[in-house]
Amino acid sequence: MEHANIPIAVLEAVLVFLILYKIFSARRGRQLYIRRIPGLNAIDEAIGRATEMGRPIMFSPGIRPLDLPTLQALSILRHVTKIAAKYGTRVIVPTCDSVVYTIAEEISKDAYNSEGRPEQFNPDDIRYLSDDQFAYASGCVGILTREKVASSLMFGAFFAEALILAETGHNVGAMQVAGTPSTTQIPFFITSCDYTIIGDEFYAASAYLSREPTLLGSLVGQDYAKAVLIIVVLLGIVIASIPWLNHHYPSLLTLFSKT
Amino acid sequence: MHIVYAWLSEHARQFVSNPTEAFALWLAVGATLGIYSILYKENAVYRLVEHIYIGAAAGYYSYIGWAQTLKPLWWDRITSGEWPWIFALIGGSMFYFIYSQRHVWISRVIFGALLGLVSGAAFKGFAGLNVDRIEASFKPLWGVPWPNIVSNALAMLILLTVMIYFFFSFEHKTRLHRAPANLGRWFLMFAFGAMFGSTVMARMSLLIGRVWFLLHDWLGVAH
Amino acid sequence: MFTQWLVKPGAPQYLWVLAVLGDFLILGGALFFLLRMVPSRFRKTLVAIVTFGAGLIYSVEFFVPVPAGKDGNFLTNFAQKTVTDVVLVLSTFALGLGIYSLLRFHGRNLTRMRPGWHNSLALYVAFFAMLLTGFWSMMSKAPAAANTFDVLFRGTVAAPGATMFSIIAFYIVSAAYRAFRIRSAEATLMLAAAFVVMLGSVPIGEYLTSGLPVTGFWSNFRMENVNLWILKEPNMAAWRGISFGVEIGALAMALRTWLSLERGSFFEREL
Amino acid sequence: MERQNQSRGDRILQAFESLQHIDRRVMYALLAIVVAFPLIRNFRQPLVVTWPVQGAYDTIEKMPADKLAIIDILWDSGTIAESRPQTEALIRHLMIRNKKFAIVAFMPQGNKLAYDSAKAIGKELGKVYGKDWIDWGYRPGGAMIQFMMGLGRDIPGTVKSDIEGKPVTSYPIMQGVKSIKNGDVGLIAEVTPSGTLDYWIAFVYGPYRTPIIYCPTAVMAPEGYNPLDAGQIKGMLTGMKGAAEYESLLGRKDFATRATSSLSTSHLLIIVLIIIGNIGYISSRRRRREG
Repeated sequence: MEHANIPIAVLEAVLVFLILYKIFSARRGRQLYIRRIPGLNAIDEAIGRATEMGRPIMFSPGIRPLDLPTLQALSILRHVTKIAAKYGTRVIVPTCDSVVYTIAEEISKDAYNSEGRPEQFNPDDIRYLSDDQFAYASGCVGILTREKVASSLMFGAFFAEALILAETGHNVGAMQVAGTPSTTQIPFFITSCDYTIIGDEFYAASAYLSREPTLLGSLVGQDYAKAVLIIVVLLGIVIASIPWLNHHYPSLLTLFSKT
Repeated sequence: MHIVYAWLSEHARQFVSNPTEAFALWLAVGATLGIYSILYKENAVYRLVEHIYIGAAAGYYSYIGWAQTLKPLWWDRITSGEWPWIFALIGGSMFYFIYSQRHVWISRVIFGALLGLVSGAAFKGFAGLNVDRIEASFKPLWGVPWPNIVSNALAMLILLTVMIYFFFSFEHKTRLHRAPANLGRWFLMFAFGAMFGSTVMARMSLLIGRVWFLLHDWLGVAH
Repeated sequence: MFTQWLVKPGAPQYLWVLAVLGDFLILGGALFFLLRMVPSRFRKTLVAIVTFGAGLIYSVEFFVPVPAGKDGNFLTNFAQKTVTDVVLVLSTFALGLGIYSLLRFHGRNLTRMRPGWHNSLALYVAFFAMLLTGFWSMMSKAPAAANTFDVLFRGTVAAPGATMFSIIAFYIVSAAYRAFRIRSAEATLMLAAAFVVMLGSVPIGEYLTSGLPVTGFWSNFRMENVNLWILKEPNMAAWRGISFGVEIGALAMALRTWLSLERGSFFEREL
Repeated sequence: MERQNQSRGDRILQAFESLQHIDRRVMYALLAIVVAFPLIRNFRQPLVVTWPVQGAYDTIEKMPADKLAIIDILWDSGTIAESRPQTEALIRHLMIRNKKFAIVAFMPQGNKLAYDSAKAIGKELGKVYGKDWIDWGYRPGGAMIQFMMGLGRDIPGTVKSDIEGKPVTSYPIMQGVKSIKNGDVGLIAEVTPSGTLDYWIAFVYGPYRTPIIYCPTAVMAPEGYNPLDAGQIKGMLTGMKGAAEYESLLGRKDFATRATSSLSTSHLLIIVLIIIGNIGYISSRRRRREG
């Protein structure tokens, strides 16, 4: 798909319209309901556990450079460091990308500043480990085992290294919460973590944690957008099931991919 | 005893005949065993190998960054007269304002540009990823042999219930609401189990490769 | 400017270095001066404009139709070649930030002789060894240079990397043993699927049902076919269901970022 | 008497219960053993040749001896355990049947590894480089599509020189080889861990109907079933297992056969451990209920 054709442009326009419409109506003050996402409530529990035990938290923002999943991970990081800073609990953030590292450092510094404890911010807690996937994993294993981490939070895009992080965390007895848009890694988080945030619950996290109207509105808009996709799929199934239709108009089934 | 002696003398012979290869072999063996030692417990050898690995990877990426990106894409262009590429250096230097207390916002400009590019590409990304998936979901429920109908109907049911599970903005209050979402969750778990099972083979293949390296290249017991 | 007027292609490298530095200082300095004049209340707007403008490049390129008989529209070449290269170059320049942080962290370990300082020393040695042999192998045509680089790469990057990757095999065993219990309906379903797929993907599983015919109705129940059906039908459908949601989440996130509507993370900070 | 029985049953349950807390190090050691053992000592395991592998074998059998096969190498040391045995099995088969082939690689490391493999097998079977086989060398991956399309129209003009830097037209094997369009290529085999099969289908199978054999790693295999169903590829070797089945067709027991035994044993280990864990879990639940 090099360029949009008309059906794709129309579909995306509808999705974009729904999301933006809901964002702006939420900003005007409409109350919105969001269902409970247990894994996200567990984040606070994980911070509390680390505080009680007086041991640090490890937060891994995934191994992608700065892109959408990483940005979302950094939003969650902000939430985590703010609470942790309040209780004086260390959050160690190993990163896999220079740019992500700098933003993580800024977020962390900010969180301590806004809690009025700038002196407690330790720049050594935000670490750039490596751009190499498995060098990063080996470094995280080192942190998990040596720093006696009480809670391990993994949010962002992960690949094969997901299980290395999660099993090591389990072996050192850390409480673990993970969330990722990388569907292939979810089974491994489920088997090794206490709570796993599945699929687009990951993108719902910042709305859920911050209760910011813009984000809540966006989340509701996403629901509408998903409903549109469901309708499209159902229509397609109907068309495919009518032999006469797809015999005479076969292009109906390849409307979107036609160039 | 005899076997160990023969093995040692074989390796000693290799060190004499081809020192570079022999050194490379022992370096790789050391790294392999050092990493595996974490399986028993965290220890000094693992720590050492971990640090060497991270250091070497950083050095390697720095070199590759110059040799494969900056030199061909940037330096060679400037030196062949495409002077506007100088602005790439200026843009790149803006990242470093992150270390300045007063001018940290300048780094925001370049972050903003990168984020803009990432988000602008999302429209294309969405289409590229989803068009085929949407059309692959158009599976007929009529006019095909019955096993296919069963299979297609199941696929449709799974797709719908899974998507319903991910609706956030309505309460799963009544049983009528809850049932599809719960069903969707069950299907999800089944799929996750299948994903887990199908990954095992790939990971085992990697392990076999490493074990073969130790047994064949180093110990010489497997042929 | 210098690079354009004073130094011509083919000039010695050191002249080029000087010219690039000079240009960098003059143009960069001028830009810095201009940016400093931006009053703080306009800074956010400026960042928003830059973000939006950058986002236009790829989105316009995608939506503007391609003229008949051409490979792309007016933006295609610029967006797919130039911009892609610029982003690559920019992020490589940013690599320095990470390397600096890594070396600073371990430098502090070293100078303060914190416990484990010798590991930090090893990291430094490995870093410079890899970096310098890399450049050596680039500059020199001697086979020794390429050999040294190759040996170091295999021993200190490739071997630990492959080993770290393969360690997942061990973790997959312990994770499966611990998690796949018939605790609940959900856990049991997960177990059952994993069980069948694992059995169906190895020769022993295939052997179990090798008595069934290769074609016809009963062939569907051969282990490898059951396995394939699970992966292709129910698994694929569930996977699509998740990915539609994820992709819409990403689209919404992109939209908020592009239009500077995003909240949280580092977007709310005063500039 | 009854009480004694009860306590005995209790003790058994207790023993079973401990099965749900096996130390992970024990499991790791078991895995290392079950993986290493078949590699050292070959043991027989039932191996069923699946139809995609049989299809690949038959395609090579049927290839006319005057045509050239192309083996496309897209792997490097990262997937050597899966990709090399596949490559070697194909090379061996082609050499045994006196069929000519050319290696072309889009990965520098893979190029050297495949070249070494072919040289070793060729030495064993008495095959001559340049007469029975040739290595066209490494091409950057970015130029892959152009290269494929070039092969379609003009092979010597596209390939130009081989791995040793000599013009390909100077070798006897290349005499009379003009282009895929001309029908000089009887087979294309792609060995790869990545999803590049579509290019061959789009640019070579589509216009010229040259048979394709696909050799993916185990993870990538599901991608191959659609084109296999559609007849766009004639056969498929899935990871190590596919290579092992191929070896059995060739009547050999090389690395892949042993490695596949390791695959079986490691999968069985996981299955057994899951069962044991559940036995422990069930007995603890029973004991709790009885208690």
